[in-house]
Amino acid sequence: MDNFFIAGGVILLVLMLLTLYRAIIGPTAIDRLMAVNVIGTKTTVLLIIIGMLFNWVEMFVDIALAYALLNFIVTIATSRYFQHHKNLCPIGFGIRHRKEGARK
Amino acid sequence: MEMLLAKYNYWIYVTLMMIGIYAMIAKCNLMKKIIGMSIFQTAIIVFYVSIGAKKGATIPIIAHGHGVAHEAVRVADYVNPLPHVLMLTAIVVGVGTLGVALAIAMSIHEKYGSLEEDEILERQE
Amino acid sequence: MISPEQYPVLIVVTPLLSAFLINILGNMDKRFCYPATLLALAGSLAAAVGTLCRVANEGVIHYRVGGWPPPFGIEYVVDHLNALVLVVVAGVALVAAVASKRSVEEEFPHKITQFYTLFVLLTTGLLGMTITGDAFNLYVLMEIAALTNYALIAMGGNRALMASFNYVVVGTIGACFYLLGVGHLYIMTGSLNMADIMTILPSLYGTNAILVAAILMLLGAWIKMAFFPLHGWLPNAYTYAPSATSSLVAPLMTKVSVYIMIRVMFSVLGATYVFTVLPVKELIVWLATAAIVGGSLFALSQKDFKRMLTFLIVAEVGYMVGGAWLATERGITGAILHIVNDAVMTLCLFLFSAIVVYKTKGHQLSNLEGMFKKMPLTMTAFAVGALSMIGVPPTAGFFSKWYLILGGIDAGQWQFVVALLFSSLVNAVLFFRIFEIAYYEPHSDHHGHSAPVAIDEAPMSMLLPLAVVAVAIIMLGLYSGEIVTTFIQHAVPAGI
Amino acid sequence: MIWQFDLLILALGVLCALASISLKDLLSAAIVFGAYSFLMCLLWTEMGAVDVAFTEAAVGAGVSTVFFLAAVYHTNRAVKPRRRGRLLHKLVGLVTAACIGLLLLSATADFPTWADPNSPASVYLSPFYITETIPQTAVPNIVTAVLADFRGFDTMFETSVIFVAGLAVLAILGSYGRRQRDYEPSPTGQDAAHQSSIVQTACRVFVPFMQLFALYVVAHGHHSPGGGFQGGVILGASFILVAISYDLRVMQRRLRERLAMLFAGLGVLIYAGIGALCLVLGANFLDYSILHTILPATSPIMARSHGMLGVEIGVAFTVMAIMVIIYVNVASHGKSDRGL
Repeated sequence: MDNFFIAGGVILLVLMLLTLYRAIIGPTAIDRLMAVNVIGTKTTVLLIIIGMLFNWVEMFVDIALAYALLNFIVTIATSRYFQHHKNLCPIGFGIRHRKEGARK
Repeated sequence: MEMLLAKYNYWIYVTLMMIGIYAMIAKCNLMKKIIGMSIFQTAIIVFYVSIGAKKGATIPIIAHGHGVAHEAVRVADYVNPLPHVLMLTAIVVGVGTLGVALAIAMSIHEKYGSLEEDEILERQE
Repeated sequence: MISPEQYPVLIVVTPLLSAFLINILGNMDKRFCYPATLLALAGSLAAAVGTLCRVANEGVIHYRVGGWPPPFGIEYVVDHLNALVLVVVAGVALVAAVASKRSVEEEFPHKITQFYTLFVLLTTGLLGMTITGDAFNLYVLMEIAALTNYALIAMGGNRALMASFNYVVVGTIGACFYLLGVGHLYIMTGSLNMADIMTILPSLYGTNAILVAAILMLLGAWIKMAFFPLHGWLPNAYTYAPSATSSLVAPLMTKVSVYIMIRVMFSVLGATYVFTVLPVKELIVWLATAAIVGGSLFALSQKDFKRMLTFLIVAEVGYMVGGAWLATERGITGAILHIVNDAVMTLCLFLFSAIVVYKTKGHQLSNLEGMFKKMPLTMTAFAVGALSMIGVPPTAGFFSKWYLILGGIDAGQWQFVVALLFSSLVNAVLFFRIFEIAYYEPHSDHHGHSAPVAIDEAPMSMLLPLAVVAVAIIMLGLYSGEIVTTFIQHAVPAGI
Repeated sequence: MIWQFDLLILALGVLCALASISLKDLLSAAIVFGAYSFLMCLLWTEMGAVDVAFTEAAVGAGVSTVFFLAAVYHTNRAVKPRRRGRLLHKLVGLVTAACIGLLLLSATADFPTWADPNSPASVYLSPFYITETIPQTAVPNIVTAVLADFRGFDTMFETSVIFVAGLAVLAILGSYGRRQRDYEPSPTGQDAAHQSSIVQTACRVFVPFMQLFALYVVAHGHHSPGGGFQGGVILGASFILVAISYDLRVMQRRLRERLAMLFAGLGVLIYAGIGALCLVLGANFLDYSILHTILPATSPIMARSHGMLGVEIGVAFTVMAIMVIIYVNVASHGKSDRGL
């Protein structure tokens, strides 16, 4: 049974890597936000899986619950940010700097 | 594989620490310096928590309750709790420093209209 | 009532508890803050003096916080070294607090409550750093002192903000290096108690990890005390800090960091390790020499009075670090005596600069013109501090410098001796230039006859502390023999 | 410890750290830094440090990223591309980082292997804590026992650090103590009435559960991961959630800044006061066992357990209040009128 959970966890982590690609490269901040939110959800699941591997899941539920409760605060905060500053994707804001002249 | 794993954690903490130090020294933007500072602090936490890890041990909460028979506690069953305690303190200190650093950075921005170190120094003259 | 057994913890707990009370009271009425602060610091000083007397009579005192035995719980250790430093810290803080009233009301009338709460907490942090016998507890208190310090400096506004931000970054690096060093010791020995680590360490002297731990802890302390190549953050931070802040921070922060370095050298790593296993003794004395010369030269080139004093601090740090690393009995005695003397001397100079700022709204050298006529008493007190910085005999500064020079001769480190003499010479030039500006130059009158200047002394709450400090400098000088034989002699590790 | 997870999480963490310091957009950097903190939380859980992980979960997800966002909101979002003259800085940074890195790596050769049960750290002090916790304090969570009792003195100062941080933010940014400024309506008309009603309704339903959970975390810290600090952060985060989903003023009607500061001072006073009470009763500072003389029907061991609960409550008070104070000041740039 442990091997099953380990395999599941490893798969989730590899998927997290793919999500991280979007979080790092993602052209707009919304892409990054979505990606990080997905990472947060995966974290919640992984916490429970780790709990299963320690054979004592009730001690890990609290942490997972805290994530479930708090994870979206950042999302709402970022949405508030965009409500005030309506520029989702200013040009030239990637990890690479293209088109600097196009900025205001 | 075991050889690679034996010190893997320590190598990674050194890497994180180097990233943090580099950001604190080389980055011009004050926010980036603050992010570097946070990474630096987490690197230390990684180091300490790695000290506390113990093979084949479970989390440092002693099994108890109605279903569990009371027997002598075996030391090998529980990871070392002391580094965890120390690092709880370090996380708290980290949040405190973060708040103060952000507050100072915001005052600087209000005063000089910029977060770039060289621009601020230019405007101070 | 509370027995003398409990004095060690009262030194720290009195200001800690009062800080929160001050904050709550201050929110009701600001006028409570100042007397409550004085009361708290006086209580702490009383406990410190009580502890000092006990140490003089009974020797080293151990105190178990929470009642747990040492390697498991946190232990307070008061020996001959830190009993002395504790009294100095509490005393300097009290005097600085007395003098702060006017400048605080002038510079930030809206933030009196926050200022005094942070002030008392900073003192708590410094006292706690001094008294603790636990390596990790020291880190936590270091962070309390550092965070309050950042805030107190940033309250100066304008240029103080950037100085404070740099201090945050550098200070965090310093504290984290110290924490990492403790981590290295912990992973190798499994203990956090200083005395305990020292007993375990000899079997591990050869390992790289202990070497790295030593380097990291010393680096952390050096960053915090602004030792020469790492001093970049200090001049701006102390120059632009509000004057009430700088008269607390400048005398104490660097001195307590020097104390920590000495504590790490002799009570954690052990004198044998530091002086015989580590191959860096000579190098550090050279660095200290560079600090003294560099600090003096920079001080000479300043037009800003307060900034000049900050570079003098850099030079003085060089004195103490060099003295401690001379590895001779008289050198270490000189270094420890200089911690005490320098705290009081620096306090004198910064109290004077607070008066200058209060009276003339600036801290350029030109602000000092005609001071002797306007404030004869203030200038006399300042002159005592200045003479002590130069090292003129009856004052305290002479005696510690004397021990340092003798230590340098004992160790055969002639460059250090020359640097000390050079720095005294530079200090003489600096301070006599100030006397000249303050005495001879007429008050902006170019027609050869100066108008009669009315005596315009500093307010009593600033003048009185300054006078007390000036008297203290002379008393410390007169009684330095007693201080050395009663306390410092026992603090120097045996077998050097 | 589960090495497969360890390896992957650490690798991901390094990626996140690199990305968050190299992104040119500070908002994105802050978001990616949030992901970094998720990964760190996982890492610590996987190594068995559940309390540390819980703290990181509460802090990383609840407050620190929000602080970053609020600070970015009031300053610049863009990192200016460097025109000239940063090469020296980069070089110095690289050289310093490399020196420190090599120094630290050279020390790792002497370390015991990772997770070695016979390392000095595992055999010297920790067995005492593990075996003596139940007999001496009757608290199953060893971390709580060490935190609040064996090394309770550290924790008192840790709480003071938080208090200092809040006070420092107030002193640097705050208008606190001055007359509260008049409420300036937002130029874009974005205030409480213009918020999405979905978000508002969801939060209104949500916040009581969150606070209940926070209280549970504080109270149940003796038996499961959690305690005053984690619970306090979650409580603080619930107020921050109100402030974000409605408006700063709506939140301040529930918890005024003045009241929050009072709570913060009170929390540390509870902690230090319990310590001082032990002193007055004749034991050493923070020696809770003496409390059995005033608590009815307790033995010295249970008195320790109750004493710890008392200090945890104090910690929760302070942390909750200070998190709110830092958020209010950072999000409104010290004006306490409207937030993010």
